[in-house]
Amino acid sequence: MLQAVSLRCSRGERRLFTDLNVKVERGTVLAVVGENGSGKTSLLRIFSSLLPPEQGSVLWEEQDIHQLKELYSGQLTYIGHLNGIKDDLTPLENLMSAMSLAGEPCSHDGAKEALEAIGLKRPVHHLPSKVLSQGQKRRVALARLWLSTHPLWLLDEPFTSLDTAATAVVTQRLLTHLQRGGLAVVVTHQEVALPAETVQRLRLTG
Amino acid sequence: MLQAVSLRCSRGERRLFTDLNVKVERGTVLAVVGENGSGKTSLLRIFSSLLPPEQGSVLWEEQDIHQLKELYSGQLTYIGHLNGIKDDLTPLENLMSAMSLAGEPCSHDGAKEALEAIGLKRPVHHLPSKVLSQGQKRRVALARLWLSTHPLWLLDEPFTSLDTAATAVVTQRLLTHLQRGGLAVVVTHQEVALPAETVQRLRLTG
Amino acid sequence: MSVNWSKYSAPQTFYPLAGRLIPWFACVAVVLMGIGLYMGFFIAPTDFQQGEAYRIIFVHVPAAWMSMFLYVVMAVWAGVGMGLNARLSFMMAQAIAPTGAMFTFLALLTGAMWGKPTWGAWWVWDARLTSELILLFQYAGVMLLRTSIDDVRRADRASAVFALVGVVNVPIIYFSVQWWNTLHQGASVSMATGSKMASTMLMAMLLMTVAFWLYSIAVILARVRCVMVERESSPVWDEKPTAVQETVEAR
Amino acid sequence: MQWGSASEFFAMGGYGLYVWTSFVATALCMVWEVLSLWRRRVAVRAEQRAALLGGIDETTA
Amino acid sequence: MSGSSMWEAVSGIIRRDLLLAMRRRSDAAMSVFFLVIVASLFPLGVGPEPAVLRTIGPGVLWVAALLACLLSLSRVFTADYLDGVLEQMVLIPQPLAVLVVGKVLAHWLISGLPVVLLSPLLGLQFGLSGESLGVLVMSLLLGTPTLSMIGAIGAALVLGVRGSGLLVALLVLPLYVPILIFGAGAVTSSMAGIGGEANLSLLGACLVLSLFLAPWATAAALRIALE
Amino acid sequence: MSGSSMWEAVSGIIRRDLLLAMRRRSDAAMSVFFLVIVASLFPLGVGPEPAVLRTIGPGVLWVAALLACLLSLSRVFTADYLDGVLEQMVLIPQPLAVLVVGKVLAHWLISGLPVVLLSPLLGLQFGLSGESLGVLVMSLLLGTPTLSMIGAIGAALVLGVRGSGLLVALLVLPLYVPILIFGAGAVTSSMAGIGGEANLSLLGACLVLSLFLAPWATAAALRIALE
Ligand code: HEM
Ligand SMILES: Nc1ncnc2c1ncn2[C@@H]1O[C@H](COP(=O)(O)OP(=O)(O)OP(=O)(O)O)[C@@H](O)[C@H]1O
Ligand SMILES: Nc1ncnc2c1ncn2[C@@H]1O[C@H](COP(=O)(O)OP(=O)(O)OP(=O)(O)O)[C@@H](O)[C@H]1O
Ligand SMILES: [Mg+2]
Ligand SMILES: [Mg+2]
Repeated sequence: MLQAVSLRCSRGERRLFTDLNVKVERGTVLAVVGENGSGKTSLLRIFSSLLPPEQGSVLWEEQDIHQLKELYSGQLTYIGHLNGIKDDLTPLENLMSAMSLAGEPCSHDGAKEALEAIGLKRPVHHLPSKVLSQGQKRRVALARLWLSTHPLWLLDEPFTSLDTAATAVVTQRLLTHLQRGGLAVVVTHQEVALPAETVQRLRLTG
Repeated sequence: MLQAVSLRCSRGERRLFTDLNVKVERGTVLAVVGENGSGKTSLLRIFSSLLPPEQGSVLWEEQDIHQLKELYSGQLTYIGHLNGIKDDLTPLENLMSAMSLAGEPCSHDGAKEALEAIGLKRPVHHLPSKVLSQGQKRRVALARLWLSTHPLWLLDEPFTSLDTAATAVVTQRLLTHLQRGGLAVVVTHQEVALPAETVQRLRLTG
Repeated sequence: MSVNWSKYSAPQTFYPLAGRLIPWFACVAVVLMGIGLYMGFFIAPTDFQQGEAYRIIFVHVPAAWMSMFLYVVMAVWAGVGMGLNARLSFMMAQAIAPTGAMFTFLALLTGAMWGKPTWGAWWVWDARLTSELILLFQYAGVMLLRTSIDDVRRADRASAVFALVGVVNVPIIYFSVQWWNTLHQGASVSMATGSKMASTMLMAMLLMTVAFWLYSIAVILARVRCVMVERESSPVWDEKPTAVQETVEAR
Repeated sequence: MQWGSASEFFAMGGYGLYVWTSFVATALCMVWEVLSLWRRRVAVRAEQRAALLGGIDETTA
Repeated sequence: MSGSSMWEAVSGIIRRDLLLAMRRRSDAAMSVFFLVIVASLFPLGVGPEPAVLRTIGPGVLWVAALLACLLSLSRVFTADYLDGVLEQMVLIPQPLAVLVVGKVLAHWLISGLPVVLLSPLLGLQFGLSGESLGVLVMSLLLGTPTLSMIGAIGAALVLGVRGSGLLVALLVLPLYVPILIFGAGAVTSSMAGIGGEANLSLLGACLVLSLFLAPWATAAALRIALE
Repeated sequence: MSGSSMWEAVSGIIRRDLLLAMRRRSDAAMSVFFLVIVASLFPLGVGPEPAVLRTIGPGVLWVAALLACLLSLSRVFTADYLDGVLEQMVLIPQPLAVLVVGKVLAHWLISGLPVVLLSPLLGLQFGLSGESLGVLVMSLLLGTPTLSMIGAIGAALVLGVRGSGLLVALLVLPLYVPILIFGAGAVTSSMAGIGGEANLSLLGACLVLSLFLAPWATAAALRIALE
């Protein structure tokens, strides 16, 4: 269970939110919505421990994440605005090295399956990532979700530049994750096509 | 009028399209759709003259754009995947210098109005662009459309990371442009909310 | 009689033509090399100053000349490629670079071998020597730039631009001996003044030069054939042409 | 003919090391270049066969 | 595409780059700083003998200026390439070569000129005489723009290329060699009392040549990089 | 967070960076090339006198190695920062300092080690004797990892802070100076027949110190950059 306790966040001179309380149970997803610049990404980065909150704290299974440190990192998968893939490596290499760094090494075949699951065909697996199209790069980043066993997913606009087919596939994967007892925080401008009882919406009004 | 005559494009060893013919009249928009990696961006770059086609040619008012050279550049406004804004400059400075380079210098007030039209409030005008959120950056790039007098717009996924309000505003601006006799090529995964008679769809099946 | 050059520059004709020419160039090169070596070792007299060490000249000078000559030829092909957008020209430029680099390396190595007995040092920072080293870097630059770029078309054109820009250095290398007082020998063969060398020495040196030249042609043609095939072949996965099924639904 | 014996020939008036290094290095480089081209050609033709592309016709062996 | 609008575009580029430099004032100071550092590291590495230092002074200063130029130059186009500004620049209704001149000029104003202005001070540290200092400044004034021009070609060629950092050095330094020889040669020969005019006029010739040729090569390289 | 999984993460980083270097096969060659070119520029600027060259040889080689390290290192984190890999690295369930060690080690293997291996050849060109060559190699072997470690701090600081250019130089170079002095000093004193042991052991001490302190500083700087 992920819990935010009276979070406050300011960037520069702008106060983005104060006294934000929210609780995400296992099996549910928190959809963070709001205008551009309202602080959605900032909130997600606070959840990921990349950004320390100005006030308040984030609890994971009742414990402060800043005490858990690496233990908490071992529980989450974060996919941000940036894809975090190396232009010179192939999708396969990118995926495998990302997984092995995250402490969840995967086999060659496993990685191939994940890439295919998200709709990247075989020939593309062996191109350097820099020649891929924008959507293909995003898919490489998202392929990690098929291999991740971490319970907490933090996704920042995962559907950006994906076509409709890929969007559906990712949503489906998200659903499976929830059904297995995982939880997720998703920032998005689109509607997430998940059953209403699993989605909790948080609107930021920066 | 923009016309593509039997265009062919290959990237690396992949043939993206052959013998592509399409004609865009003034007052209409060509919506290019297709899966990720099907060659939409490549087509747009061919239209912009950044990428020379492998075969075939692009005609602007019946003349080959590779003969027109700078004359053609003077007719178009291209907004790609990348925003083309400098992280260290403020939105205002970015917009003004982009316009003056494009040969359409604008006044300080004009730039401010454009930024406000796309929903960037005054305080944001004077922040360095690197602290802006993803959607705000995209808005800065798109603000050029409010100042552009060029007839041809080439937009690559303009709505990426915009919220719904901004999407509506940009669509409205596009409509005004068409009504004034402009034309546009827009790459997008979303539906464009324009009157059906002004939209021509081109689906690439790479 | 007019020759239809464009016919021979078409890859389909050039490929078999090159294949037929290679053995001839190779054979003549071997024969001339044999004669040159025989003259160099058994007929040319001992040098009264340097003793037998001077015999290095029979590889050193041809290698040094070829190193500069090939660079210019490479740049010319690159220029033609840029001007006419001819793929064959780019392939020729690509094929020349390794051989040119090899001769540059050999000129440096044999020069060092010659320098130790005559100057007492493997290396001195003399203008000629340094500029030859620079030439090696230019070859390396052309080749590294090409291997660093994945897209063939882009690699062709980028390395062509660099090769062309680098040509300005070749005259500098050639005239460096005059601009800077140096240890290295100035030109001893020139059209105007004739030669200061024994005629058998000169003869052997020239024979070796022609032999190196023919060798280069043979090797370069062989390499360009490989390059042509490597570029033409496309992997099996893209066998069926992905014709665009274009649905223009104007409503 | 200026060499009394084979050993005299190889000694090169005391400069044998330098002279022969130069010549042998040159020969080695050339041989290596030819061999590597040969290998490349073999690889290329194998690939050509495998791909079964009729684009370029082989006329000379 | 009148001359005046061309000038407007070029001055627009120069103005924007100067503005950016003002924003990152310390980045602009970098090349001067680099020069000072290299020039002071040398006495540390070589030892404090005045005679030796005087001999190597012109060479060290020239090499330092050359490296300073190289380092700052390799970033000129990279930033624009990554944030998409270069794409926009290529699509400006002006010949690209002209814009390249603007870009390089701005770069020289930011990082070349300060180096030229600072050089006499460093020359003093190496014990150069008054006249030699004058020749040093002149040679740098003629030489550094040439270095920027040539460097721009390399910077454009390596855009988006793997391992571009050092590749650009490999590509450009061979072309820098003549400039270095003439530049350091001018100072050395004026120290030897021969006067550096011959070398200075060679430097001038190089500058003119590079002004005419380099922008085209750079423009071609930029177009290739964006394909 | 067992030791073995820590080792796995570190070796994962090293492997990935080596793989990247293999992709840019030219990259490893490049720092070597840079060394060669800079070392060749000096004789061109300074003139071909063998005696002068022998005197400045150790200094030139050390400054060149220092620059090669600084330049290639300053980009180590930048690429990761821009493409978002750094974000991911910070979120790995391992202490960040350990990962930094892996990152720096990989960098040293790719660009430091080749420089060390090549240095004797360049030393020969500057006319160093056999024994001095040995000391040169030893000093570089001890010195270049230290340079990498220190440089990493600077590289990490460049990422976050505005106008960090100057800060890096100010921070890193004072720390580089002792290394340079000990390194070049070792060679010079062995050339003078004094033997370079004292300087070499100082270099060793610097290495140990930097191995213990630099990773923490670098990790802190990285976290700040990502906030
Ligand atoms: C690494 C060292 C050396 C390099 C890089 C080098 C480079 C060159 C080059 C580029 C040329 C052809 C340019 C021309 O013909 O003017 C050449 C020619 C020549 N080199 Fe060297 N050289 C080296 C050492 C030596 C040494 C040690 C000697 C003899 C003492 C020597 C004797 C000659 C001679 C006689 C020619 C022919 C000049 C002529 O007839 O035009 N070289 N060398
Ligand atoms: N130094 C600063 N001074 C003032 N405002 C700042 C500063 N740094 C960041 N901001 C503001 O903080 C906000 C950051 O928001 P964030 O990136 O979290 O937005 P977001 O909700 O993810 O938006 P988007 O939908 O566009 O991605 C922006 O409005 C930005 O303008
Ligand atoms: N060197 C190369 N080798 C093979 N394929 C390549 C190469 N360069 C590009 N491609 C392919 O060309 C296509 C480029 O497509 P493009 O960027 O135009 O796609 P797009 O339709 O804009 O996709 P998206 O919706 O994801 O933005 C991709 O499928 C990419 O994999
Ligand atoms: Mg955001
Ligand atoms: Mg696209």
